[in-house]
Amino acid sequence: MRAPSIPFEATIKWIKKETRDTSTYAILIKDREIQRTYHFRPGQFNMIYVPGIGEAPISISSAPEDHYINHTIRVAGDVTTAIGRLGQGDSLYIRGPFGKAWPVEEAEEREVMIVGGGLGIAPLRSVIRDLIKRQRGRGGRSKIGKILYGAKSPKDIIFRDEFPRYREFFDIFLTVDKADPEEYWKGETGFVTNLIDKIGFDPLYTVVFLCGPEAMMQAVIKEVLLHGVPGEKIFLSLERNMNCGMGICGHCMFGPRFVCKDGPVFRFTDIEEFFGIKEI
Amino acid sequence: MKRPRIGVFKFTSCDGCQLTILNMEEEFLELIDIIDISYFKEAIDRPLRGIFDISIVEGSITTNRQKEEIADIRERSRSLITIGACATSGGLQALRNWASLTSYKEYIYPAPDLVDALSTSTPVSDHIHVDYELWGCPVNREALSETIKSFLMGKKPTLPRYSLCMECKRKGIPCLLVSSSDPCLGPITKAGCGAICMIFGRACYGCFGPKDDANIESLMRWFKDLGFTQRDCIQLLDKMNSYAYRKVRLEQGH
Amino acid sequence: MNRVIKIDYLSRIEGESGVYIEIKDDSINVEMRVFEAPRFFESFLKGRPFQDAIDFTARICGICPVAYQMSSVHAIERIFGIQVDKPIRDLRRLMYCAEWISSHSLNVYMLHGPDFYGLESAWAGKEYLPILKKGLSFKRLGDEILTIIGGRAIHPVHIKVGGFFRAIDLNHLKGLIPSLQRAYEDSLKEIKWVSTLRFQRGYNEKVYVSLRHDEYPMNYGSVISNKGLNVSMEGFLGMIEERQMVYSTALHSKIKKDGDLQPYLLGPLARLNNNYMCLPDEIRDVIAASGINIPISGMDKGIIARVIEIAYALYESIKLIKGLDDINVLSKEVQLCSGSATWITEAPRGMLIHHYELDDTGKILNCRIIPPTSQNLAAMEMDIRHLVELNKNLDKTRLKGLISSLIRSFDPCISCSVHLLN
Amino acid sequence: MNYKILKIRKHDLNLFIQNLKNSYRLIGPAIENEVIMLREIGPDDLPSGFRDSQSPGHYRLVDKRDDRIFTFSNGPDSFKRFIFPPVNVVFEFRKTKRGLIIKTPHEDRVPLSIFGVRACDIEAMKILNRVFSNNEKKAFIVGLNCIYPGENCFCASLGSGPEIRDGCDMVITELEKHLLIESGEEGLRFLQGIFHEEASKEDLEEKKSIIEQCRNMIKKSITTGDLAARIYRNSEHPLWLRIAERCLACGNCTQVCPTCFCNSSFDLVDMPSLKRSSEGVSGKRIRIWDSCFSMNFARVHGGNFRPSRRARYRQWLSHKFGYWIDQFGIIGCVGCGRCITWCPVGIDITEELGVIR
Ligand SMILES: Cc1cc2nc3c(=O)[nH]c(=O)nc-3n(C[C@H](O)[C@H](O)[C@H](O)COP(=O)(O)OP(=O)(O)OC[C@H]3O[C@@H](n4cnc5c(N)ncnc54)[C@H](O)[C@@H]3O)c2cc1C
Ligand code: SF4
Ligand code: SF4
Ligand code: SF4
Repeated sequence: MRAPSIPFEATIKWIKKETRDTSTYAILIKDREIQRTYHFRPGQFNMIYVPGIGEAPISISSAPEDHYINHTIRVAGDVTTAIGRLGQGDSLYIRGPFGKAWPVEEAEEREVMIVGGGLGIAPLRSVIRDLIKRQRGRGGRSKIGKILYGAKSPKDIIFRDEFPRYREFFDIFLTVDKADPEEYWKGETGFVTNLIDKIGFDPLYTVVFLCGPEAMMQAVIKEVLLHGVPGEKIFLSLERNMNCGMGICGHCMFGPRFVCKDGPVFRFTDIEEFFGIKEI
Repeated sequence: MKRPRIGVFKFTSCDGCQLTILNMEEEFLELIDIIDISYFKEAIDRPLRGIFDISIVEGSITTNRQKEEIADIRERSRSLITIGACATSGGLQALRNWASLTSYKEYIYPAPDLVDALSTSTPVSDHIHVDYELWGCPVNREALSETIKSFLMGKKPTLPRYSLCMECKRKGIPCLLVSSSDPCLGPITKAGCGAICMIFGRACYGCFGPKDDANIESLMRWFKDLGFTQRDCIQLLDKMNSYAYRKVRLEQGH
Repeated sequence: MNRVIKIDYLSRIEGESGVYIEIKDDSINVEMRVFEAPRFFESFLKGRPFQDAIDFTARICGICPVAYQMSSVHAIERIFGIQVDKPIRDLRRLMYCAEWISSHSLNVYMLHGPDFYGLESAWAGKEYLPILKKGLSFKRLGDEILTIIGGRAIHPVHIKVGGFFRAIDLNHLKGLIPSLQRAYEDSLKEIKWVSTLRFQRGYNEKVYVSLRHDEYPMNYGSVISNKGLNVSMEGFLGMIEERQMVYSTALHSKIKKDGDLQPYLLGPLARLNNNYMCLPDEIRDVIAASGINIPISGMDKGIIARVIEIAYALYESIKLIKGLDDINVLSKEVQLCSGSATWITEAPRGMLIHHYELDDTGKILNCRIIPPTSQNLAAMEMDIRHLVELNKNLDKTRLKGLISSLIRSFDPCISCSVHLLN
Repeated sequence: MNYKILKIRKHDLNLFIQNLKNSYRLIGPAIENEVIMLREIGPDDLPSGFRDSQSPGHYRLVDKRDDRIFTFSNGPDSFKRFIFPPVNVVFEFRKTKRGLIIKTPHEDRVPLSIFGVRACDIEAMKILNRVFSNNEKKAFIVGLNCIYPGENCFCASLGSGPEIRDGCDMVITELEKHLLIESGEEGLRFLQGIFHEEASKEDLEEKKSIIEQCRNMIKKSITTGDLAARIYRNSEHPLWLRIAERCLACGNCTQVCPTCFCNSSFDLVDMPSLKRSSEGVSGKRIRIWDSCFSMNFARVHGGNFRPSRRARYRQWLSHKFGYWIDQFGIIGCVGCGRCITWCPVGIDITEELGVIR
């Protein structure tokens, strides 16, 4: 049996540069036995370990059915920079999967509104692809829902080339905080929150999956609540400092919740009490 | 692969911190295999030349000449690390900042005008950008090794910024402040020395400088309740890191 | 024909200094230019509690902090009339042994040694590597003893007026005996090694000043010289005069004699020459067998004395550690009183003079510190002059090399010298 | 559990301790630097007859020369140090051509016994086992019923003391003339060679009254009813700011607390392994006790979730008395009073909690 505190090896199969500082890594677990028993659900994350440098929690951005596990990683500090130095064929070490997943069942009963901000789209991509696979599996052709995605500028849009492929099942709305003068941008500008007013949806028949910077999530929640989406139908993925991934180091506490094991995906009403509290 | 070029520089100091590099002993022998120590006046007879991947700076800035030199070293350095209380907080000699220098000079030198000394002793970071500050008077050997290794690997060193009490408790030492009312600076001082004073039953005297978010006022209030005077309190803080402790108090509005 | 030889920044010595030499037809002018910035230590101490003297003055020098702690603690104990017990005396002597080992092996193996092999640093040549390793192995032992007794090798934290803060880990110390024993045996071989090095010609008759005691001097004794001086510590302080030089941040001191000022030399050479008879027979035998004549004469032979002192310090450490037994009370009660006192101890580089004046609350009213290097500067200049005289015709580069090497042989500690106290 | 209730003569305690020591690495209370610490002990190391005087931020040990043995109460140390050590090697790693080789350290297999564990600490041990989902029995525990409480104790409010109910292998109660020993099967063998007899009804009565007496001497208390709700409702109470002015965020309270479990992990790399570029890197992954009071504890790349002392103190107290219940179904405090005594500026949580209504 593998202990949850011991990382195991995965090989980088390909790397796709998404933006200036963000790339997607497709990895394959090396050990056959672990490969066979490793199962994750959209929304879960791995602790990625670079020996000698350290660990970082990174969401899985692929769907369970995808051939490789994907991680979409932005170069931020020590660990992510070290990952950035790796190439195809190099090894990464991972522990996982950890955490609670997006409640896909909820999305299947309703129309899903997927709202991502910045890198927050990474864990959402997993659920987007999963939902599409499920819909296809059922032979369904109808739309599953909407994707609202806000990035800083057109250059910062992650998975930009993939969105057209998702259009078959999703209405897709992209917006950027600011369009670059150098780049031709015919889409929206402004924050994602602005989109919510424009798209038209049935609040009582919608479930919201949300991930992005905390301020953005607060704004979006306020907005969709105003539109009448019930709090129980809003799910969001939180970010906190993480060390162990198993709820025994104390770093990721958000009120009484361990973001690593009770989250990162939470039902809004389960954490509402703490959500607005500064420095919780 | 070319070995990274390291430079070791000295300003106003006692040399203890750069000596710590040589004191790494076995690890030092390993180190010289990995890096190229290109400048280290105390150990190599070689002129200052070229660019450094990592510069390690000891000592505080106390003369006009040094101000120019440190600027030059910054220009030549990809990363610049300061080591020790002198370089990170002006050192013991910063005590002159709170007195008039002329009097100090006269006290020691019969002809004070001959001495080129700024009226202050200041940390290197007051003059140039510093990539990493390693605290301590002197720096801890393991911490120095961890810092050098980290820079070689391209990561930030994993060194504590929390209180010395944490290290003291991990080592299982009973608290001196609580059990004997010794005025220990541990609660406001960075961990990193190995709690060596407490092991010997001695109250911390602040070699490692203020920890993150040091609540100096509260501790001083407590000391006063224990019977220490205002003057005692000031003298407790005014040692190797007077500059840093004073700065924190100033920032906190005291 | 005038010639100027200038070394802007001397390498492989502690601190920042250079030399400036002007060779004229009829005279040679030598200036040891110390440009290390002064630090004004004596002034900071005014008005501070006496314990601060121990912690503050240690910061004058990272290479010989124990020396500062020893001179200050003894001076202050003298004011309070404290006589410490044998275990404390022994532990302090042990700390001194450790510091001699560390400081001397730094000079011998990393700073001065490479000169004899024409190397720019101790790790520049393959053939030197084993020598360096040997040196580091000595140094590590010195550092380890200090770490056990004082918490760390540089600026140890354990010494206080009256003794030590708390009992030390005796088992830990005793555990070092086997490695010390091995190192001691090695160090005897090193005496042979050092006697085979090639030294410079020439010799300058000098006044060697050191402490003398019934044991090889460290913390106690009276001040003697090879020229018949024999005075108390206080008496000696009254005999020297410190002068400021235009070209240096270090003060120079000389002995006042018959209205004249006389340079004198402190340190291992002086100590050894003055106290040879205090060495144990087994070391003396090795010295004799290595063909080393005592008194050692020659300008740049400090390294020989240092190697011998490493051996002695290892020998003495073993003896002291073996003699330490269950030591519980490690401190004497302090009774505050006002007064003043001078104390001198033998720092690795020679006699370190401290003088304090306290008020009746234990606050420091005045203090004076005279480090060995500033006492040696005059003698150094004298020897450099002599060296240049003998080698006037060499080309600049070679001459500079000889001068640097000579200076290293004095193992100057510039941080200290800047009146360090400055 | 199949308990036997016996009594032994007081002067035979030495033999009993020696018996334990023959089978275990025996940890127990001993005086070190004028404080009662937990250390490896032998028969003569118990601080018999000593009493401690404790108040917020203050501790002194006095030799009362009391005839009784267990007159002292808890010092700063707890079993936590021995069961969840402060510094721990998670694994050693070495990168080779064939991949990363990870070695987990062998556990210290010398069996451990902790002597003199009080009721509060036994509860704390259960709590920590729940936190770490630890089912392994890590030590043979000899419990000790308190005859005096410490002056900062408030175990009675939390129902965790002063009487030990379960959770240990043996329990000792010091009676006037004897030591009462309650033991399961496993413990009986340590009474071998020691004169012991069945406890009488009177002995049991005496035990009861001694513990009652102790209970009555407890000075401090907290109200636990709806405590969690009170804390949740008061996240913006001015109290937090007031405490923050005093709190040093030094972390002492969390280090001496027998249930605080926050920790951090990091890699230490061996110097020589850097030579062979990152290919051959080797080192250790270390886990150490940390604290929610550390400034960087909740730092992430873009910022810090709890930069203020106010928030960090609130986090600690809210976790201990509120969140803990949500997380583990039980309050995280056992009322041992250590955080009060060992707070260098004497912050008294029983007082502060009283303010939150
Ligand atoms: C559940 C979850 C999912 C995430 N998914 C992704 C993803 O898919 N892609 C992506 O690029 N990033 C993701 N992040 C953020 C990513 O973990 C951080 O950017 C990363 O930890 C930064 O580490 P670093 O060593 O490069 O940065 P540094 O700034 O060098 O180090 C940051 C330090 O902060 C601490 N830390 C711990 N947890 C975090 C954290 N969550 N964020 C930042 N610092 C932390 C550690 O002590 C670490 O050493 C996710 C975070 C969480 C919590
Ligand atoms: S910080 Fe302390 S040890 Fe380092 S150089 Fe300065 S005085 Fe010396
Ligand atoms: S002895 Fe000093 S460092 Fe240790 S816990 Fe007490 S106050 Fe903190
Ligand atoms: S409450 Fe006391 S012990 Fe705890 S962090 Fe604050 S000052 Fe330190």
